[in-house]
Amino acid sequence: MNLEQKIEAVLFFKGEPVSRKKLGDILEAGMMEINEAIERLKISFEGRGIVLMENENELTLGTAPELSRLFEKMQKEELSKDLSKASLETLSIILYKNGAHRAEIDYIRGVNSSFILRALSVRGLVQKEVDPSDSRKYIYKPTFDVLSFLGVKSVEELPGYRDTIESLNKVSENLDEENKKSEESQSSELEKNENTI
Amino acid sequence: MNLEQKIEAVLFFKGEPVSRKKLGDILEAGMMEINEAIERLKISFEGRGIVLMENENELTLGTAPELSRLFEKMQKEELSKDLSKASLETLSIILYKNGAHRAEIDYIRGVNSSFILRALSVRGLVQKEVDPSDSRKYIYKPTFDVLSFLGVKSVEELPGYRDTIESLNKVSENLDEENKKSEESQSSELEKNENTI
Amino acid sequence: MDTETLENVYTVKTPVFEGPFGILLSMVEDRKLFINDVSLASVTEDYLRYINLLEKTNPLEVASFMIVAATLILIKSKSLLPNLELTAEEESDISNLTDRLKLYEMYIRLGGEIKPIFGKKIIFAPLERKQETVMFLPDNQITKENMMTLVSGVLGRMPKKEFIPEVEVKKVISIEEMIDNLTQRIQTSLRMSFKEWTGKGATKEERVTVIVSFLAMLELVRQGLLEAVQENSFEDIMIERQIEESVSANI
Repeated sequence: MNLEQKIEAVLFFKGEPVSRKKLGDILEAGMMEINEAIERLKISFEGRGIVLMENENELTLGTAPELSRLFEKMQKEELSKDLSKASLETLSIILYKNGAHRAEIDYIRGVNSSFILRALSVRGLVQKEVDPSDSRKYIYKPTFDVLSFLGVKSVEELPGYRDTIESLNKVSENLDEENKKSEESQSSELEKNENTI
Repeated sequence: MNLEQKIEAVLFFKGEPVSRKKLGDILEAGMMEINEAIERLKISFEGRGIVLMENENELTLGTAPELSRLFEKMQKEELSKDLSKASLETLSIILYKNGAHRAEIDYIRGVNSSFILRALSVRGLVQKEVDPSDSRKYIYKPTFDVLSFLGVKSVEELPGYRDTIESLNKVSENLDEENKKSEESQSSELEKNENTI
Repeated sequence: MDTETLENVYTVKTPVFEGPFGILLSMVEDRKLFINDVSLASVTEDYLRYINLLEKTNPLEVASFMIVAATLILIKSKSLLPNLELTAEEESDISNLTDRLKLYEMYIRLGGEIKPIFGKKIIFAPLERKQETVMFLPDNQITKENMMTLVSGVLGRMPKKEFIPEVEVKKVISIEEMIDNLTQRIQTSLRMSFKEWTGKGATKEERVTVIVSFLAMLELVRQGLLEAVQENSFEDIMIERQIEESVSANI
């Protein structure tokens, strides 16, 4: 039995997201081997009824999005499918940036986003995590659930993802530069936002 | 999407043995079609980590027997791990409420609790039941075992019960109210949309 | 605990509220314009009128609109007084606002792409598997005391009802008030200095006053009641009452 078969089996057995690192631990394989096997596994999942989803460093299996109607009928719980304007804005920031700090979200939207972020967390569409690059900060990330609701296997499959990322980065870089120039006034504004929560 | 992909997805989604007849009903296909698709599916499952098993006309997906030792070990480790703070917190809400909906737990904790609830029920600490007052909903209840482990005959004997249950009930009321409000605003929005069409 | 306090404590408010960017953007879009200095100058008055309205209905929110208003006034004044030279900081405020609006607009557009596909083709996780034998596997952390501490902890962390930030209530200055003030004072002294009238703009509060005054002045210029003259850049702006063409020319 080769590594990608084993990975497939582990994902099936667990039935919930498993990180690449955990796969390495369970299957006693190095990260490089795991990563290579996952790439091969992705290809072998093309055109099947089960899909392989990926979010950050985690993987999980799900049903093909084309069969949504069928499984919606088969599962009992009601799904809430509406998103307010504020939710959409906030979600699109978190999705297309693939994770954002609250300060960034507030800055882009020009308003305090704490309520909307809580509502999205309760719905399981975003999750708050400690920022791996700065442990004093929290980062809001897309969840598997939000990708599932959108019927995409990873953020890269979001509509217009590749085209948008470039133009988004360009504007963001411009802003970063400008902000560096007037950092003082900026930081005081952010502080003020933080205090009003 | 072809029939064998659909069968694969149904078997994966259900996670339990499904008869050929039931597959035909779910997928609105004749027995002949189903049988043919299953034959093709069997071939496509060769050399994979997930295996298609058949027992007396019932089909199910599983993992290769040579991996069973690995999964046993994995499960043992999982179950002997200490409970996380998030798990204990969730358990405390379920205990004091003597049964709670997932929506209530999510609302109180501010995050989605589905994986935690699953872990708690695997360890026999809570059990999922159909809500007697609303059959579309599930309610998570503390098990008898956990109550006797705590040395109480009923949840009323838990310390600070009266104050806590009062707060918890208030929270549930607020949640109901919010849901009603958002429903109203949605339906009024819908009306508005209809008017403008 | 009485019910009154409970109600205040355990409410998660989700106010439906459009922020300054949303308002500004919808104004630009209503006119089918792109985001740039010209379009922003053309919606400045609408935006200020909106603040005026907001001041009456929702005074707490006005403060967050004022920073954007200040920049809009810069843009507007530049368009009204082409010889007005802006400082580097002011220039960067303007490009910062236009860039932020562009970025915000991009995310709104992306939100628009997400909306129609959300919940349409859902990828489902498998149903929970039925467990044949449930073992009871407790943990030493499950004690009565721990359970009580945890449940009160999580209840305590729920968001509290918002308290009114007093500081922000105070500093809001009504635009109408300023216009009235300006008109009145212009009648007593025909010619006055802008700086003299508004203060030096050293503290934050004073700067807000300068902005609002400046806006009021521009409004009067637009209405033809005043004439603003700035002879050289960075110099004081002279405000004159526009009585008749011939009279003002003689001053």
